[in-house]
Amino acid sequence: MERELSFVEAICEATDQEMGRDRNVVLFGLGVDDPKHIQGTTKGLPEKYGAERVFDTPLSEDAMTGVAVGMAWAGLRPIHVHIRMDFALLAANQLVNMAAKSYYMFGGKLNVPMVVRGMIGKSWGQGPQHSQALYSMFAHVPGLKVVAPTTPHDAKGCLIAAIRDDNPVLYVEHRMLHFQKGPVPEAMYEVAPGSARVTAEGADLTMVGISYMQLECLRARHELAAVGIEAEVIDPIWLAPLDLDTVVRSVRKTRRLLVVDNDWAYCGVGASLVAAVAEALSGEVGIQYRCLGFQPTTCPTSPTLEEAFYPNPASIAAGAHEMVRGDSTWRPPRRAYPETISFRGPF
Amino acid sequence: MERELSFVEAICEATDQEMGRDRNVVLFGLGVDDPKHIQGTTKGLPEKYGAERVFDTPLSEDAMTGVAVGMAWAGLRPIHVHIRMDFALLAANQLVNMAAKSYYMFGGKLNVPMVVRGMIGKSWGQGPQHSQALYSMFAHVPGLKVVAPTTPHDAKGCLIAAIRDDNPVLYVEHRMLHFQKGPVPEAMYEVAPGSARVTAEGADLTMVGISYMQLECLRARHELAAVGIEAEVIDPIWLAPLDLDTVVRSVRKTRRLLVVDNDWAYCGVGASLVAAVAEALSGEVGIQYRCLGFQPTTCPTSPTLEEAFYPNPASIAAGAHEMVRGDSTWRPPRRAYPETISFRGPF
Amino acid sequence: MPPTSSRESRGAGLPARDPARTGPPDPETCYRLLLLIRTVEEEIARVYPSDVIKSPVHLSIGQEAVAVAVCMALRLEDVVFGTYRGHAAYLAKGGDLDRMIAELYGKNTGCAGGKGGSMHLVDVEHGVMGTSAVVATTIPEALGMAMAFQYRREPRVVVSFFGDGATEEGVFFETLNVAALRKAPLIFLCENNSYAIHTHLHQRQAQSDICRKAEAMGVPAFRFESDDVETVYARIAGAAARLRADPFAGPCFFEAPTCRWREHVGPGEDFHLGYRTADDVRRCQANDALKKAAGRLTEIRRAVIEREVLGAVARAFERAAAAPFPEAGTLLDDVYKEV
Amino acid sequence: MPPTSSRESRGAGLPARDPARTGPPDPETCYRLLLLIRTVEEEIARVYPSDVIKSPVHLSIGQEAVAVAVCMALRLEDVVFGTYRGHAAYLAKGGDLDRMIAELYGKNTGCAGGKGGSMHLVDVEHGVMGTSAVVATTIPEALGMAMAFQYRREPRVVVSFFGDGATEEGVFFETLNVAALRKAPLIFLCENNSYAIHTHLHQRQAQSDICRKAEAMGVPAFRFESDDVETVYARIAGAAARLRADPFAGPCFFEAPTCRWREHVGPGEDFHLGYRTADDVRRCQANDALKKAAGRLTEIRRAVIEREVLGAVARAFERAAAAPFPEAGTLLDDVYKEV
Ligand SMILES: Cc1ncc(C[n+]2csc(CCOP(=O)(O)OP(=O)(O)O)c2C)c(N)n1
Ligand SMILES: Cc1ncc(C[n+]2csc(CCOP(=O)(O)OP(=O)(O)O)c2C)c(N)n1
Ligand SMILES: [Mg+2]
Ligand SMILES: [Mg+2]
Repeated sequence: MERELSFVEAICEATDQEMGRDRNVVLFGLGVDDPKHIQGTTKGLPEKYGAERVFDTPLSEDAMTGVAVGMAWAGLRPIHVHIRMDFALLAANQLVNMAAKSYYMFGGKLNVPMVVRGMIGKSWGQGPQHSQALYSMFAHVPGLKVVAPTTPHDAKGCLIAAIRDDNPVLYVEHRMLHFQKGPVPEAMYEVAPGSARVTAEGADLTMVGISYMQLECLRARHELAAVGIEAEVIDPIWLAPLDLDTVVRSVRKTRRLLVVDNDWAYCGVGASLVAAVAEALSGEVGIQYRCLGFQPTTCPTSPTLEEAFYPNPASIAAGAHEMVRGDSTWRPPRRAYPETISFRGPF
Repeated sequence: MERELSFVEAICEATDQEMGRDRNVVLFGLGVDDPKHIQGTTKGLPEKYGAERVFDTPLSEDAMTGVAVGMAWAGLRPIHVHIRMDFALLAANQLVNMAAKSYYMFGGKLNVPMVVRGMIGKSWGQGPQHSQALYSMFAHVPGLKVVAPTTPHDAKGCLIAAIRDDNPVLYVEHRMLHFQKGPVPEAMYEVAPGSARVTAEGADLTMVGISYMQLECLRARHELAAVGIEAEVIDPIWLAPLDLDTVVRSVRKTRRLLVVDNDWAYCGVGASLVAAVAEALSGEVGIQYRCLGFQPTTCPTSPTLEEAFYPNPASIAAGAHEMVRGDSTWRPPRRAYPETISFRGPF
Repeated sequence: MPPTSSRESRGAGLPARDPARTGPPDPETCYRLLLLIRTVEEEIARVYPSDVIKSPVHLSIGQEAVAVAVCMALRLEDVVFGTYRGHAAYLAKGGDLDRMIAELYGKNTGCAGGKGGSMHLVDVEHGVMGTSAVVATTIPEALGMAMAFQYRREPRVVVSFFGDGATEEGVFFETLNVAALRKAPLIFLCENNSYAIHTHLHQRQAQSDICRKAEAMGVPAFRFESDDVETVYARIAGAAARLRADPFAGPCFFEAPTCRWREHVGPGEDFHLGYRTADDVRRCQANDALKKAAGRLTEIRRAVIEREVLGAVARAFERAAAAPFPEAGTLLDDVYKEV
Repeated sequence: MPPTSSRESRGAGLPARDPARTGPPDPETCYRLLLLIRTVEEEIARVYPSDVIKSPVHLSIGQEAVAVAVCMALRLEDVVFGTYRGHAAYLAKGGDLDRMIAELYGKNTGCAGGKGGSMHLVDVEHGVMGTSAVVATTIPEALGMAMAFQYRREPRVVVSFFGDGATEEGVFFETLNVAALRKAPLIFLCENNSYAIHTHLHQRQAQSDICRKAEAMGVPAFRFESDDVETVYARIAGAAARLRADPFAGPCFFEAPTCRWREHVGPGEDFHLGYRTADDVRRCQANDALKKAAGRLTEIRRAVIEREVLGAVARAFERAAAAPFPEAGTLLDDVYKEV
């Protein structure tokens, strides 16, 4: 029997193991040593590694990001935690102008082995400023890497890979994924860039689900299977650099690509994926493309609006159905999913 | 005979006319009242409108962006100038979390009529932190509008439209376009969203050139014409919201789309354009897509590297040629273009 | 500005009394407002477990006095900027009760049409500007509005409320400097409850005299010893009068000690977390401004006000519960303002 | 920290003398460094119009003394962080001359392989960390490195150089607070030349005593009356010794007055712009540290040093001119560090 951990426990274990292995790994951010220990992802670490290695910070995201860069230049491997991705905007200058560029602009002299953990909020009225994904903005910038694991297995493997990476990595956690449980090996292992995963096979269309949308795509796949459509589902895992080949291979087979992004589509990872596949398969006959993402608006707080804001298994399945069968009226039955049921605020 | 102005003069005139028309328009930013008056774009304005309406600021981009939002809530129409787009990163939190969202998150109660002028540097070793375009990062965010005029005519019309817009607008100026001259009507006029322009007609492929790449595409078109290829060139002008129809119409005709972005391609406006057209023309037979942009790295300072970093008329023409003729070896003759010759640092 | 010691310059430029407005605050209004806020928030806490409010709430139970004292010294046309912990300032400034509760319920009768929730309250007609969930983000907005009033020579005062945690963010310092440079008609008001979430001020600020920081930026500062309504009211009324009289009088900074009785976010208490004790809070509760205000009224007047307030609150919750949710079809309304 | 007046606490915690290192700075080294920097920058200015340097240059002609005095008090293993106006700190700390000039020429023998240019100098072996073009951006990096040294108990000191303009950016305040909280072995060094581009400090800062701001953040601060090399050297040597002795001794802040003789960016003078007069600068020139340092040496020693420096500079420019440009094919090297 494989051991099961939650996504949260997987993050905590990866951090613990890496801190145990490498004294250069330090962990800080608002609330990391707090009684709520960042949803449990830092549980036990302050006690185990002490206040020099695990520490809370003032409300100073900009400076603390520069601090992480400076530590990384000195050979440490800092992990900087933002309980909301939205706050990373305060650090945009340091991330984009310093962290992303330093290895290149200093001619390979100063690299930046740092990890920025950013959490995407959803549900329970997280609202405009506590729900953003923003990873597309950072994936845009050469020099930064971006990873968005979707299973506890990858949560651990990607975090270990990110910590060991000699470059700045934005590690994207979706709060709704925090609840997931799954098999996680006890040993240390890396899930490195270049490892997009086919999470379900199928011949009728390719669905790429990013971050939490991976889960929603797998659910949509069930609905589609019920009406005889076989969707292939791919989890890109790393968003920068992107493993394009796995997707191109699949689309060459299925002739249909539906990317479901967990971010706004415009100038997003999802749209870039569509563009890159369209370019790679340029001139091929009759391939269908579609990209879903957040609706092009600020995330509203009210539940009725919030529900309409996000792609969901039903809207994904309907979109896929239309691509395969040309029928835009079909909808799967309504269902509620466990984490949306069990999840209660405030957070 | 139509009157000619430079791009810089067109910006200055638009600002002057709008300030003359509407007492709510105020102008600030580092150096706006400086003896170099932001390349001339603010020349004469401090004297004419006084220090309450035209003022320099401390080095505090974050706060000054919030100040602009607050002024806009109060009914003023601030213009905030960044001599480098790169510095807008310091204002990312205010732009994305406040300016973009306030109209929506306050239920339509507080709109934000403000303009942020950001300049893209190029050439003369602007280097890593003085050459970024970054408009794709902001175009990603619903609630912000983004415009990147390429002619003196549009520089004036778009700035007037941006100032009169009731929403936050990022007005993108490319430093190499500052040198261009062209016909500019004296009267006030708006070049509003939805007005992508076909700048040259052709049947063989569609080239969309964004910001300075519009100029480079027109040059590439000459090279292509010399070998019998007729490129249609489109200037999208507004990047958010984007006028997709004009592009789709053209690609439906030419069956080939080459977008040349003045930004990194990944998660950029250019890639999104390709994706949107591929989606709109889904399933149509044999359309070719391609997106060029900055090379996926930090902009280097050394001239030999800098030259390789940007798409240029030769590389654009070569790319287009390959799409039309399938021949990837052809290159147009080498030429130097006026603004790269006449331009000398430092800036 | 001549260099003066931190102590000496405290309060410099702030007249102690404004002849027009420094009488004691009207005890009935004061009690009504304190009671209103307390009742509303206790009702929020009561209904919260039933999930009718599907959004994070940051209660200011225990912190009402500062908002009430400050807002009583303001006029309708004056403006306040608050934070995600903004219920008290919203109500004290006269924000519409029904629309606030409807907003928390996510209903389309809410002050932001349900799009904002508890953290993004707004009531422009009553001078409550939109509140924000990202700490310190409305501080420069407040300055922008003050500069607009100054520019138009409108005798209106802006108050920027924020917590002690906000005074660690860079934008706080940037804004103070610009406010002082532009001599903007702005009152900075730091509600110092000693904590940012669960971390004490002393663990976050090496030099934790916040007034000293304000003064170093060129903004005269004054620290209240307590959140006593009369004292706070008198000072703020004086400062507001000064700013109304001269739009170039320049900003001032006040720090008021206060105490959050409940958990950082959510309806409960949080003594089990161990970062502070129940006794810490009990000491504050002994000085409850609401109780003191009640003591200043006759039993009869108190009963009248209580009936009135309780009725209004009950009605607001009922109306909010009964109101419709926004239609999904309105999702894309108000992304942009177009004519 | 007990509240003390701004004046009283200035310099608190900073011993005036370090027995080991506060002797007068070696006059030959001092002259050599000052002359080297001056000569290099004058040569840059001379060749600039010929376009061999295709990149913005921010000269520190006139400002050399502070960098020299500070860096003479440092050891090889100590580290400095500078700005786009970073030639002086780079050379004073011992950064490689040939690689610096090659960098300005955009050659692949440059310290950043031509990828950085004048604004992004780096020489890790000599403790010159990468400089940055965005004002104030290396201030927190300096703190991060100091925290790393502290964590590893390495007796190394970090100096963060920045201009007066940088002290307006929010990150400056955030960094000072965290440095003080963490008691990091870090020296903040503000080179106050009174201007940010063409705007005077007094137009930018309402309260323009920068030391007072540092102290308000909890960092003891000291303002030098002049950029006199011996005074600056002695103080910095003392502070550095203290930080080496105890990695938890805590940061300190110094402000040194200085004067930029040339235009903000580029090789020329800028009196025609009208924001300051030639007389303003001439007054500074009368106190030129280079001249004073020359006066401390015999004519013979001076001549030897001059020959040496001029030769080294000439060779550096020749080598830079002769070196190859990077191949276009290396454009995508070093975007990521991969094993
Ligand atoms: C920029 C930013 N960083 C972090 C957070 C997370 N956060 C929410 S409230 C809070 C504490 C703020 O404390 P304070 O300003 O004292 O206000 P209080 O909650 O005590 O009223 C923090 C850190 C945030 N919302 N915004
Ligand atoms: C964040 C940021 N804003 C604006 C600029 C434009 N800029 C370049 S140098 C400079 C002045 C900085 O003054 P100071 O810190 O005193 O340094 P000095 O140039 O006097 O050495 C400004 C405003 C910039 N580079 N970075
Ligand atoms: Mg607090
Ligand atoms: Mg300066």
